[in-house]
Amino acid sequence: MSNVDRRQFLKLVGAGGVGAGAGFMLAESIKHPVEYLIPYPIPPEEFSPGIATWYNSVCGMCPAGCGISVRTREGRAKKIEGNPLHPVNQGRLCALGQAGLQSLYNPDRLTGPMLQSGERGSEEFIQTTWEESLATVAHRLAAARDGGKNIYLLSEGVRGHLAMLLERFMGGLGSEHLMHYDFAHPHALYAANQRLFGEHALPYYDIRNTRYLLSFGADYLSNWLSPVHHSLGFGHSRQGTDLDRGRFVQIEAKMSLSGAAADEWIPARPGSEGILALGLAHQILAGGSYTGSDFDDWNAALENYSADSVAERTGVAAKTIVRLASEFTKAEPGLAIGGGAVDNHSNAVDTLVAVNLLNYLVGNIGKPGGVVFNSDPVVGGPANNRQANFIAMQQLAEQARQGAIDVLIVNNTNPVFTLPHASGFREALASIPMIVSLSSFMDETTTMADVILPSHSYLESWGDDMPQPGLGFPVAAISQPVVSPLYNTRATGDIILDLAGKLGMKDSMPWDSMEACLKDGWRQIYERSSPDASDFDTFWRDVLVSGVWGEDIHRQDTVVVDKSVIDNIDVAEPEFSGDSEQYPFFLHPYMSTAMYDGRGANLPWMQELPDPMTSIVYGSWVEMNPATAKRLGLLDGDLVSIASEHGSLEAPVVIFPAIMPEVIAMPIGQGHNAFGRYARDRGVNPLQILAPITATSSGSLATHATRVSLTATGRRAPPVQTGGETRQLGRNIVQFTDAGSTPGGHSANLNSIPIVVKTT
Amino acid sequence: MQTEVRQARFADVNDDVVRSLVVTGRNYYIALGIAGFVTLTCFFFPWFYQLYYGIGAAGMNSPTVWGTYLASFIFWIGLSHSGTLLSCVLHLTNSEWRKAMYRSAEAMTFFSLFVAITMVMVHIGRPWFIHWAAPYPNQMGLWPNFRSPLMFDVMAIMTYLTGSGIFIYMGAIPDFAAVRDRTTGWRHHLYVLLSLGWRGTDKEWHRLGWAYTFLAVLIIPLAVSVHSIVSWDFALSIVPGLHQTIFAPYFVVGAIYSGTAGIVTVMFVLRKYMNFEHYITKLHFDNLGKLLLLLSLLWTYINMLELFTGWFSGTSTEYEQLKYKLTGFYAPLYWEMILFCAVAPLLLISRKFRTSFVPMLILSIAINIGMYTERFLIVATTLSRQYLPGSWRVYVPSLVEISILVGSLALFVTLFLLFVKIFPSISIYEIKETMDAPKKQGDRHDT
Amino acid sequence: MNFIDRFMASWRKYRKPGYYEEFDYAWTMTIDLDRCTGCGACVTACQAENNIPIVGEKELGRGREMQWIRIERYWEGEYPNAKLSFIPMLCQHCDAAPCETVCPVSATYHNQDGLNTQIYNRCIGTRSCAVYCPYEVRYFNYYDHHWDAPLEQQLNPDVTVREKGVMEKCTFCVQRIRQAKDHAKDDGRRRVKDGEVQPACVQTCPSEAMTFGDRKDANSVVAKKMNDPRAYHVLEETNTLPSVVYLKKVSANAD
Amino acid sequence: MHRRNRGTAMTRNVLGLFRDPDSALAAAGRLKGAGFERPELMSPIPIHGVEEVLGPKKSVIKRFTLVGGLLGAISGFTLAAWTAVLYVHPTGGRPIITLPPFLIITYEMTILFGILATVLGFLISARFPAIRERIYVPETAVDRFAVVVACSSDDLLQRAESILHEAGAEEVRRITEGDS
Amino acid sequence: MSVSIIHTLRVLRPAAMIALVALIGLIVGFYANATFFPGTSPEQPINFSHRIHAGENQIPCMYCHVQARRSISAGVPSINKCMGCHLEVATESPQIRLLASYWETKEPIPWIKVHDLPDFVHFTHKRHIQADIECQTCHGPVETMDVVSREAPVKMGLCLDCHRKNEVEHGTDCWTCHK
Repeated sequence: MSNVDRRQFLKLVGAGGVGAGAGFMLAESIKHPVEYLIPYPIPPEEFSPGIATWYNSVCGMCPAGCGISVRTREGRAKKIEGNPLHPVNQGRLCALGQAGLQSLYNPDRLTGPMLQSGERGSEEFIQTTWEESLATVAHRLAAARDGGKNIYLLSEGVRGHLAMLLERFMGGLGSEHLMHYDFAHPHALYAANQRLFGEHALPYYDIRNTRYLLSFGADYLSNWLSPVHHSLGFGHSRQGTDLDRGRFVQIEAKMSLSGAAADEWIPARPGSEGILALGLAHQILAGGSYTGSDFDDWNAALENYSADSVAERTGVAAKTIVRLASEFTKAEPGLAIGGGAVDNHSNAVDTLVAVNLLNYLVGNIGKPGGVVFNSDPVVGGPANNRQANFIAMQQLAEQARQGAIDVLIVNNTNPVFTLPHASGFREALASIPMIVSLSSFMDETTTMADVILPSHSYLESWGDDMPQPGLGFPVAAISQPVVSPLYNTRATGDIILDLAGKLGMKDSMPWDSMEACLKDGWRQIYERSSPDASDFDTFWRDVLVSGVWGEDIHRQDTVVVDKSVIDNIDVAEPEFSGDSEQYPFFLHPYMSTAMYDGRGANLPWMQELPDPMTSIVYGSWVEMNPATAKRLGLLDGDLVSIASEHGSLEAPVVIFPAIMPEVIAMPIGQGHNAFGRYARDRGVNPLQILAPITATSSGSLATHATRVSLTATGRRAPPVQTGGETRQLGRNIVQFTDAGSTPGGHSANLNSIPIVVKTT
Repeated sequence: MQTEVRQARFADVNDDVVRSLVVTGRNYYIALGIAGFVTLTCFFFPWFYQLYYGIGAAGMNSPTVWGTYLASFIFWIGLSHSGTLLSCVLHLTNSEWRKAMYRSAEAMTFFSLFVAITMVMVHIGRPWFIHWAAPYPNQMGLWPNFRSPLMFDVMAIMTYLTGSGIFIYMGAIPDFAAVRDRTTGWRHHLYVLLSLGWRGTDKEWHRLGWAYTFLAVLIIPLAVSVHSIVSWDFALSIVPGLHQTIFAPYFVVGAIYSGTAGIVTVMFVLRKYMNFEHYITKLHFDNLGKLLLLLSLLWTYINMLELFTGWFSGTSTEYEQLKYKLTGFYAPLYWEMILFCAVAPLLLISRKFRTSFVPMLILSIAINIGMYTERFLIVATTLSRQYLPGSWRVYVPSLVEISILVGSLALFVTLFLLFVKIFPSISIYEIKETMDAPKKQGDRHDT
Repeated sequence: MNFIDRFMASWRKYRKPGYYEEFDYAWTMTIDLDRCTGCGACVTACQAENNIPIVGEKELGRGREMQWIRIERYWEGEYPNAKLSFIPMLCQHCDAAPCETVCPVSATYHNQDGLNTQIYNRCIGTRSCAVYCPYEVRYFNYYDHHWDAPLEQQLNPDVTVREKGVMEKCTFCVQRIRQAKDHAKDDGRRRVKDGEVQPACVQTCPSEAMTFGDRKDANSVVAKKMNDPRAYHVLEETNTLPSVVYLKKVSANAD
Repeated sequence: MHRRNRGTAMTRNVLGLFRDPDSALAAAGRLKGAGFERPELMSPIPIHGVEEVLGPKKSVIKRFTLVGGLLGAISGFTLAAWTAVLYVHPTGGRPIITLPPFLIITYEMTILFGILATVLGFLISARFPAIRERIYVPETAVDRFAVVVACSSDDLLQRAESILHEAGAEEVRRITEGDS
Repeated sequence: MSVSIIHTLRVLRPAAMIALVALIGLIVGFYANATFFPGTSPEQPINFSHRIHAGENQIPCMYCHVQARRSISAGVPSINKCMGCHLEVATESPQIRLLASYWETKEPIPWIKVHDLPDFVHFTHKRHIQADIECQTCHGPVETMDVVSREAPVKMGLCLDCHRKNEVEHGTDCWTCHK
């Protein structure tokens, strides 16, 4: 080292420098990024960092009205769980309800009021302020009201005080045209109940306590009425009691989720379910278990529904009919429900009457495990009177075309997506001078709006709800904001109140916020019920904590069916569009758990939730019977075009073992051409090609009344599937047993697990 | 056979070897350039892309989480298997024909081991934490899990790398000394260091002989254990098609098989392009051919065993596995493998075939293609058909994977090309041993 | 001598097989297939609770799903007698887990609660555990996932976001177990009460098909359910001693 | 080595170059017979039969190998078992100290240490690497065979030279250790 | 002709030295970055001095970091906590003026995290406070610092040693601290 000359020295220095630089950069590259600690200037009480806060509220993802409790950390919603105190879902929640978080934190939410700048449908909007937009709308409304022009309000099916607000608002505008529109609203069921029981309301179907459920097409576990509550009932009836296991029978053309869960799945010719029901009724009468005074009338009315004739009209074997009837009669108690496909044929009302008749004949009306009628909701009045059926929507479209509508206010409902093209609804909207949309997302209907007043997500806004169908006793739930608003949006109620204020309706709507309105309204509940709370404020605080209120009142009434109904009880042959030669297949569009009526499509979790029956994620498909596929020479993943008289679509084939050969099924919900990055331009929407056929005497759209033709395109587009082989190949992965559960007996399968009870 | 070699004189051997080191033609540089370039573009570039993007750059999916990377790993480990192993066996049975070829065979071992280790780096998800798989004291107080077959691998391969590296070096010390005296500049300094001051005294020869023999004795069981352990990475799982007792011998035989084929290829190249015609002769190809034939028969036998047990077990898992292998998505590859590794080698029965160079070259390459396919199938067919049919899924390698496979070949070639310019690629003194030592009386070579 | 004794003692201790008998909890899940409706609520609940990334259509098409609990579906018979049965498949937390032995860096092992752990920050991504797992319930992060803003505001702070190159799987919602223990400690209890802790999937299951608890407590719900004659293990033949117990589906065949 | 032990100021050596191993070996034998201390042979290839002429050599290498192997076995098992106990990670319901896998580790370590020890033994017993200069003639790396014998006095030098000449050395040199 | 390796070693010495120096440089550079650069003792928006508060005025840690006792995170005091005192105390010092300005605008103060654990670590202050662990054990002698810097090496080794020493129940189970 002694003799280091100059060049050598420089080299050394250079080497050292380079080394040091490299080391420095290395350390730099693996360095942890700077993080900040940002405290609230003034923390809200009950807030403390690192500790979760739970808020009880009401789920807004579907009309079932489950209670939720939302976990928040550092002021952000982290997880939605069922509210254990809420009688509808008792702490449980479905996938869609879980995904509510993603409708709150959705990247495609509308962030502020906007004005249409391009022409209709071109999604060209300019941001504006609330003052300006509200002023515009209010001015327009005032003009219309004073000019005696028509103002329409088309809202999603809202209940409770929001419904009341809408009523008063439209009342204040002197308009009769308040319509609630839900695609999934069971109009026919209401009509049927009206006809048979004189009740234009949904009864409570007590699946929990039934021992034998006869479901005519109702997918009660997936999306019919109140799926979570039904699932609870299902589980309990199956294994929850010491009684022998409840038995479930599903009658439908395409196996639904409920069909898979059922013990027995019986395919019946589409639209013939009612006839089957009457056949069963005939058998029940023949069985002689029914001892009502009107026995003879019934006998007379049903004489030509012998098992054989019914068998030949429905395609269900006669002995099966006899067996079902006897099982149903013997069951203690049995319950028959109808919905889904059955609710959507031209003869839906007849069918559902027939189905309800079964309940009537086995005498389970008003009994546990049967059909229990609800008392009127405590607040807001029965909103379902306002539910607009397909005919009403068509009238709206017609009015619009004639220029009879001056202003249309749309509240968070999407008829443009859920109505068939044949209804001409979208085009009709074009001729409405002024469309105002209250929505959180840029859905198809909102793209048609002139003014967008973006509404809060349900997790940001105040509200209340009386679940429909009720549970046989009055229930009311409060929904409260769980996070502070993300964007410059407002709660629907507040927007209405603001407009009301600007239009001088203070006398009918004195409140300056939804919260105030709720407090006022709940005062009634406080007074009518006798809660242990000393004063209203404590009561209110308790309600906010528990999120739900209920009282133990049950209706005790017996139903007597009117003679006229008995005499002309019958099920008309279902009506279908398209002749059977040109359009050989029945189109069976069905709602899936994840997408519901399409509102799930913009939630990534729902897009990635594999469809339980096919394990398909993202996109649409056509399910068909293996035999059909074989006959048409189609394979899984072949792209076919489905054509009806009213349009055509393209979707890949999925071979599905449990569907009738003459039926093809398509899921509803995909095929949006707006509605955010996750939903847009993905899959197809079978509703578009439906024929505008309505169910007689309910006026609802008969979604299952369209015949279609299939033609192979020769292209392939296999859908993305998470599942592989669908057969067990004798590997006993899912194991079966005939024996029911007998508590006390010891399992032979598990001796390999050591169970050591620790005494500490 | 030996006659042509006997004509050469001791001095010529030194001349030839030194020439092979110092005299470098344009072709060499071209070859090196190409190999290096391919290594960069097809190996390092895709690898860095994968490091940045994640293993997702490869085609693996949820049940088939292992892919071509692991297949390549086994392949290279396998290739490494006849070099040193064969050389050890032949050394102990001191068979003369080994001597001309064992140096490059061992080099093959060393480099393919090296490439195999890089394949591990490519394979794992977070290579920047690979050191956690090495036993060293750390502040976390955490040590690797020695119950894991992968840790057997780490230990075995490290031992094997050390062992074969030392073995090839020990054998080369006298040659370093020989070239040391004939070279200048950095080469000279390098060889001075490498030869440790070898003088060729009787004592040194004696010690070297002992040490060399001991190493050979130690390395044979090591080599066998290494590939058994690699096979246990699979066999110790309970995946149908992998969970098999036959796997260890299967892998060892397969390894030696592919390795021997590899040697044939390398021999051909050396002979042709390094002008070692005198030293690498028909004799070597003949013997290697016989060996190949034997191994191919063994290999076929074990394959049939595998099929038989699969079929005989009668369990759904094993049976589906077998059906999939023979008729499923990868079936063409399977039959290609059978053709290359079981059928084609039967040609070796004819001595004429064994002793003709180009056919042997083609066959050896075919065999190695087949053996790679085998390794790929071991991973792909089994993992994509496991216990739960609901999670069956097919795996197709991605572009990145294929390019890295090609790149790893190029990497190997590059390393080998560098080797032949630094290491005497045939053993000078052992070649001399195969010649007649000069006699006391009689014809003297005139200098 | 003393040293010898101590050595022998520890030798015996560490040579004792079946370590799980000494754990203070043995968390167990029972899934009643007769109740399961395949609705998928558990899948989404898990995704919400455990920061499971949104994979996207392209990557799902390449078979890189991440959901820790998936619902497998198996058909029996042909039309018109076709029947479909669902079986939720999640990490079985086996007591003799093949995945544990193979991990070279002990990133997955069996902890005192009888849980099959997965320590993300220790994982080096050899993916061997996924190969060794017969239930296919280990999922690999093939790349860094990201959430479109503001979706990331939903991420659960009690669960880390996994980086590319690490394996992940169901943890029986260990963060909830941790919390329950914490509460127990605050209340001065030695042990967690039965039913005090529920993983997201169990909590949300609409048909109450799943139950969760400690099978060492003989009075717990799971212990009772395990004594049900319908109880069985999936892939019993592999002898992995799972902690997830399935209850056989009752096939009430039409007479 | 004994030559150095003698510790005389300057040892001188005589070196004879032969064309063939046999005569070189014979020459060495004669020198030994003439009472010279053990001559040293240098050759391009190992010469067979050196032991017969110059007396047997015993090698210490095998002891190194043995000791190394044993050491490896012990340390291998200790490494596996000890680290397993240091931070207990129960896996797969197996004991913490699991014999079958640990024996594999032991096996590998045995071989590794065996190899390293063998190399060590080689280096020590053959006195590598050469720090000092040593007598060396490059021809012996090609095709010549050399016999080197150390002589303490001049007459011994002459005798050695004569013996070598008689033995048919084609060249005889005097070399003083230290230069080359 | 020489066989000794000494000569060659002598030739190679300079190169070796260069390599050596470069290596040393590498290490030095690495630690230089980690030691002399912000991240371990960053510049805070308000240079609040723990020495004055905790040291001279003897304010207990829990007075400001209330959460530590009952939450996983110790939390930083909100401004109104600071203002609680500083409406009276030392209102004229420039730093307090700065604080006040935040207070008037109701702006949150962007403190920079000094003791920042990686995302995959689950550390709860609550447990450690209840176990009477001194804050200084992990945070170093904060009460002597004007600018808080990361003194103790908060790494896994530190946690493990303590957990082993105090025989914490399941103290060495990975899932006790990793999430």
